[in-house]
Amino acid sequence: MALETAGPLAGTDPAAHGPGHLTPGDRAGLLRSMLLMRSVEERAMNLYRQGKVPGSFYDGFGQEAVSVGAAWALAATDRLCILHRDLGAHLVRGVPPARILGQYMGRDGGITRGRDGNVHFGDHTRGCVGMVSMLPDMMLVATGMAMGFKLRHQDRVALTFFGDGSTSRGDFHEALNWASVQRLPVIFVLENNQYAYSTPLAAQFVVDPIARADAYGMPGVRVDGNDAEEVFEAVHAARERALVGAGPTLIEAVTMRMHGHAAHDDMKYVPPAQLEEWRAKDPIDRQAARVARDGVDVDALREEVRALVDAATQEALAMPMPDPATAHHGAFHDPADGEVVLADGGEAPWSGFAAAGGAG
Amino acid sequence: MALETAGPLAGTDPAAHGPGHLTPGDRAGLLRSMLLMRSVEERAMNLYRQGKVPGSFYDGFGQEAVSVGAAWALAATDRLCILHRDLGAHLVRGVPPARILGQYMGRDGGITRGRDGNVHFGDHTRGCVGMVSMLPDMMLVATGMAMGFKLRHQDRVALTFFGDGSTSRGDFHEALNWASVQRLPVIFVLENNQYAYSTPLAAQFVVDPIARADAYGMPGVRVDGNDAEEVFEAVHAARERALVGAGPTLIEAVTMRMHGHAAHDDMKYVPPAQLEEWRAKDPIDRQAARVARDGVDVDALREEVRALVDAATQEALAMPMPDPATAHHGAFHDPADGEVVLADGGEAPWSGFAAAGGAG
Amino acid sequence: MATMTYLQAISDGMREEMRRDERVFVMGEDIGAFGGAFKVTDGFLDEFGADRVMDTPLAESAIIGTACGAAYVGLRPICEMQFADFISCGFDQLVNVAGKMHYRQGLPTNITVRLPSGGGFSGGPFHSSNPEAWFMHAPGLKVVAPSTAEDAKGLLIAAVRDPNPVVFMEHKHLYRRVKGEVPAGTYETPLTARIAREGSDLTVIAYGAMVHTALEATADLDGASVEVLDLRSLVPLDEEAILASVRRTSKVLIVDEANQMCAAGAQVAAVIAEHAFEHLDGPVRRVATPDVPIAFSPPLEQALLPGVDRIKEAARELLDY
Amino acid sequence: MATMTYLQAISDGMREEMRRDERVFVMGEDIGAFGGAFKVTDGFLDEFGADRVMDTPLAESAIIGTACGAAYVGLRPICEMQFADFISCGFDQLVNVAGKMHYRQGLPTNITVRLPSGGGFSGGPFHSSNPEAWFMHAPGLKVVAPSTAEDAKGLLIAAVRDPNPVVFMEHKHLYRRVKGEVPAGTYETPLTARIAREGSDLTVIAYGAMVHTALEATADLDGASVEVLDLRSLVPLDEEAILASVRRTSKVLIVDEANQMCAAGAQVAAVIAEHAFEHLDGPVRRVATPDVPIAFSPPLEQALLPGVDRIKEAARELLDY
Ligand SMILES: Cc1ncc(C[n+]2csc(CCOP(=O)(O)OP(=O)(O)O)c2C)c(N)n1
Ligand SMILES: Cc1ncc(C[n+]2csc(CCOP(=O)(O)OP(=O)(O)O)c2C)c(N)n1
Ligand SMILES: [Mg+2]
Ligand SMILES: [Mg+2]
Repeated sequence: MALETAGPLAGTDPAAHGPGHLTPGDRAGLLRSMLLMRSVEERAMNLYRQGKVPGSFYDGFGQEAVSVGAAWALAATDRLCILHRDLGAHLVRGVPPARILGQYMGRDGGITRGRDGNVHFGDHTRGCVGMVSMLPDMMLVATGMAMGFKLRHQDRVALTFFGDGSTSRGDFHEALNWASVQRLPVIFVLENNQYAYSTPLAAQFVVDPIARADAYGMPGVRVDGNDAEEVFEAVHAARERALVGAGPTLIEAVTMRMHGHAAHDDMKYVPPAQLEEWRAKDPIDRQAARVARDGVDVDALREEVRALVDAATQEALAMPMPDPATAHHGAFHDPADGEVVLADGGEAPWSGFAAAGGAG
Repeated sequence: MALETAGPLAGTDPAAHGPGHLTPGDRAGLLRSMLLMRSVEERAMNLYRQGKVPGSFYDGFGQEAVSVGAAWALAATDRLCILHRDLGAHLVRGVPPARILGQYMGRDGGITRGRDGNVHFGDHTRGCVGMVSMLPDMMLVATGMAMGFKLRHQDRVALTFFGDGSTSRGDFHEALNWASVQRLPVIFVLENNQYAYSTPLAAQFVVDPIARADAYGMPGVRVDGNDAEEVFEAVHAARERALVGAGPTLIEAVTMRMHGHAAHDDMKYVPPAQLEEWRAKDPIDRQAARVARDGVDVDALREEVRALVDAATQEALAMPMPDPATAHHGAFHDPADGEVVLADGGEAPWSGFAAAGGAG
Repeated sequence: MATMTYLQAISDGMREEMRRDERVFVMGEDIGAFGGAFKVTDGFLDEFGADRVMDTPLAESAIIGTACGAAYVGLRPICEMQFADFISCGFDQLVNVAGKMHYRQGLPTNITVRLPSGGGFSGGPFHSSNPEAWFMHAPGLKVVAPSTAEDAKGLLIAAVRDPNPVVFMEHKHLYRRVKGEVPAGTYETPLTARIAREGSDLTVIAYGAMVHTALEATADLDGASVEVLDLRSLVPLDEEAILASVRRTSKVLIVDEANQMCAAGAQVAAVIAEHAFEHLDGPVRRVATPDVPIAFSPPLEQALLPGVDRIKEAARELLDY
Repeated sequence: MATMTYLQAISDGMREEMRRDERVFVMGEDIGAFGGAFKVTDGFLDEFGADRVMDTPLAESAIIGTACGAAYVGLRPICEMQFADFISCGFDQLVNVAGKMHYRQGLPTNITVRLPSGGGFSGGPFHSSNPEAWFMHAPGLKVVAPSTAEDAKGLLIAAVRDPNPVVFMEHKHLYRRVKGEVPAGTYETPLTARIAREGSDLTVIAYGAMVHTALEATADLDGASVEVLDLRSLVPLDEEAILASVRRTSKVLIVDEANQMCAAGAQVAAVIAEHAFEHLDGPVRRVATPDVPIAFSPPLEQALLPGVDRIKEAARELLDY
């Protein structure tokens, strides 16, 4: 099975590939979001080790380019289901780091107010549905959102992520097939990080799942998942395609899960050489080199992010725990509280949207 | 979407295609089983109209070549999950028509003794697992049987049928993927009869599902589902392949459901021209012409089958209804009744097995 | 008020609500041109078009999952399962996505899932089941089960308007057997119990098809005055109405068509045993289906489903207690 | 007899039975080289090889469905769900294929499905659930739920040897907290209840982790003599043992960790209210988890799960009744 990416892998010169939609400001923005993701997750891991994060802790170390690059290509009116390696997408949408750290710690100020844990959240005021654990259930939810857009003739897309392991489950198939039969404006980002928990790719499939795109009658695009700009360009193109009614796209972002499945996992099953190989392809280093060449002071950016996360940590630590007396409330929505559906409040920082007033 | 079969469609000369495994005796046997299937189902439909078959009634009129041709290629030691259009496979395995008619009528002498209805049965003494309604659940059961064979290093295959509509469900994907990852000796026969209840193919898929075989890393073979010999040859080849450890095969038998989904369905949604077109391709007529050229008296064969079904009908009508006092028994197996697993009692009438002593 | 069947009332409820609210649409297998396996959406395609009367692929998980997605962007899907039994294939999306989203994320899932349920006509083990208790045991799902045409329409509309996921149990055996006066226009039936017949000697608690069986069985029971309580809604469960009736009559028989273990009836019995113990003047009796699949053959099926005779016998035993 | 944890006892049961019977094999996600999410199959790959310790794709429907197929050709698969919660994705195969095959076709489905269940360590809404009642309400499935190391091993072996599909509820919170003497070799624990502590003033009925909570809560309750009945098996449910205990004590408190509606505890309460009414000297009380998902944050989770305090309070109320 060929695991090298099929697409033209550029070096560090962004002009060498893609239609060049990104301004230097965007490039720095991508880097900033990736730095923020890594920094928030590192901080959360520390808090976990200090016993302040209950349960388990999952991160996306080494995969930052996927969620950041993909979310960067979406408008505020688009909708997302963000998965457990994809904190960057939440950050791009503008979820405050303090609320994320509060979430990990089960605080009342966390996004789910302690109801759910770790990255099982979605900020519905920013157009995001919180993931459920069952993988890849959210593929169908995203497909359904796209169905809603089509039904209402809206110029919007839905996007979701899922892993290589998740491709084995029936919902993967039902989602791709349904989206293609109905030609829905949905973008499926398969995040191939080489493992599903301890399970290597060869136990999940014989042929790389990108080959299935053809069989569903949709484009399949394989990109370097450690290159935020390449991910951005693929999602951008898929979005344009979706908006003209040409239907869904399957994008495979090839990357590597550089940490264990969760905090407790020592990854003994990963050959050290594989980790070494991927360490050299760190997505943040790659983007930092580009941005530095654009004349941006990357160290200052790192410093800014660190300060921001320091402050967020303090803020999160000051949040109270939720009130146990409320534990049994909230299974149902009370109509008296008004209608709640996903709202457009999410940020869409890409300069293309800024310029066009947010509508892409 | 191309619906004409991709394989080389021969005329009525069997020698013109396939490796010619079939003797004149086999050819007549195929015809006889198809006649028997049609005759039993016609009789059951009459009994249904007379109010003697409770519930609903499903048949496989026009699709006889698929189940008969496929089952013909299997050894007694092989295992099957037979679906609702595939009565012929039960007949090839040797299930007595009287017990089938008794089954339809909910009699104590039916295969399930009135516990289940219509074609939801399997004769486990003949190597068959009775289907469940949920489609296509049996694809996973057949895959699991093949897993058992592989685990025990047995030279056996499992085979199951499923429809075009059933390809949309998650279990279709889980079965094909699992079978290919584990290289299991299983044969999947997709019976494309143009409709799933009232739903045409275009609502189920954009690209014909045979194209998915590649993406799972297994051969995909499209055959004329109205030609029993072509079906036989494809299954025979898939079986040989499975026995040497080369894994699963997906076979698509293209055919047409000539009756309604069930007895109550008037098929208004089927264009008359489509029915006309397929009527001309009747699988029994085609096989009868071949067999007649082999010098067999087809009219006598028809007569024999009719007499057999007459007798079976009388036998079935004489069967008592099940005893209501037993209705709440049997959810569990009592170990005192001994171990029950699928047994080898099924007939394997193909001359190749007869010659080789049943081991293929 | 027009007289219509239970089935027509469900259609009518959907049709009226679709006319009133463009966010409402129906989706399911064979519901468009064919009008659904039971013809509940007959004529809908012509009136509302293929966008709002959506023939889906054969994929129950996708039906529930995409409906959830559509709800999150402001639509109000009504999903039809061809038979209630097939919800097993969409079970995960229903209990984990729809059921848990609001508690976890404050995001309601406004979907209605119609489940044509129940036995009585040789549907066999896969076309006869009454799976409501599974959903009662899944937090975050409401479950309703009308027994009359009027309530079928009113509960359907209430389900569609409810911001939460509602499992709508429609009993196939009532489709064409039960008729009644049905108000025109749109109205909501409250998710509370209804006294189907007042009485003072014994309370029979039932829902769905069993309300009719209970009424028939106790219509003339040696002159006894038997109250029949029609639950109508299982989640929320109208504990107040249950306890009030038991307090009045002191004796209670619970009838449900589902397999007996952990059924709705078990929950009702437990509520009574805990909260009306002092008012009970006899054991809490139950009549339900034994714990086996629903058999196909008529004599077997009839032996399994609760019928008039079994109810009469249990009611008499209680009255004599 | 060796002392081992509940977790080691489950491993030991599987290992011994796999040594004894070559038809037995284990399958699940990450159970091979990794030894399973909870390390229950640690070392199995080395001892039994990849054929019999099968790392599967991430596909629960396939795990259950292929296990059924393997059983029909004479094998005895033990399936591990990574967490009990994920059985929702294999629900259809379990209830419709495994559960109904024998009744319909006379063909038993000899599979064991291990479900690591239960809360108490911030697993959140998808890693804490106790879904046993769904399977009690699905005909044809047996359900067992050991509370001690000895029973964990014995019930595991009994499940594997039972020709029917058995859902094996293993409570994650007991894995390493509970230790006990475990006989060597293979033995079967019967699918009947066990008196965990004898008593005469009150019966507390529980299973799984709640047996320990119940024992702790009633160890010293103002000198009252409290019997604790450990159900061990939910299907079959040992009604005789339940009724016998209630007849002795006249008062009963049922504790289960699952959401309360239609839970195992509801069934137990219904059985008592129907068959022991004359022996009751007080309401049938229940302590269970409210009908919401299990929250992640510790103070919320602790408020939801039945704890020592709630049990004590309910027990005292009954004793004072
Ligand atoms: C349906 C389901 N089964 C099992 C699990 C347990 N589980 C959590 S993450 C995981 C591996 C997922 O692998 P992949 O899809 O590749 O995503 P990754 O974690 O690598 O990003 C598993 C098995 C789950 N979450 N959902
Ligand atoms: C999971 C599931 N959903 C719905 C049904 C109801 N149903 C019975 S047959 C059928 C159509 C099946 O179509 P196809 O797979 O093409 O088989 P065919 O009947 O055409 O042979 C449907 C929708 C079912 N049996 N199983
Ligand atoms: Mg992965
Ligand atoms: Mg078909």
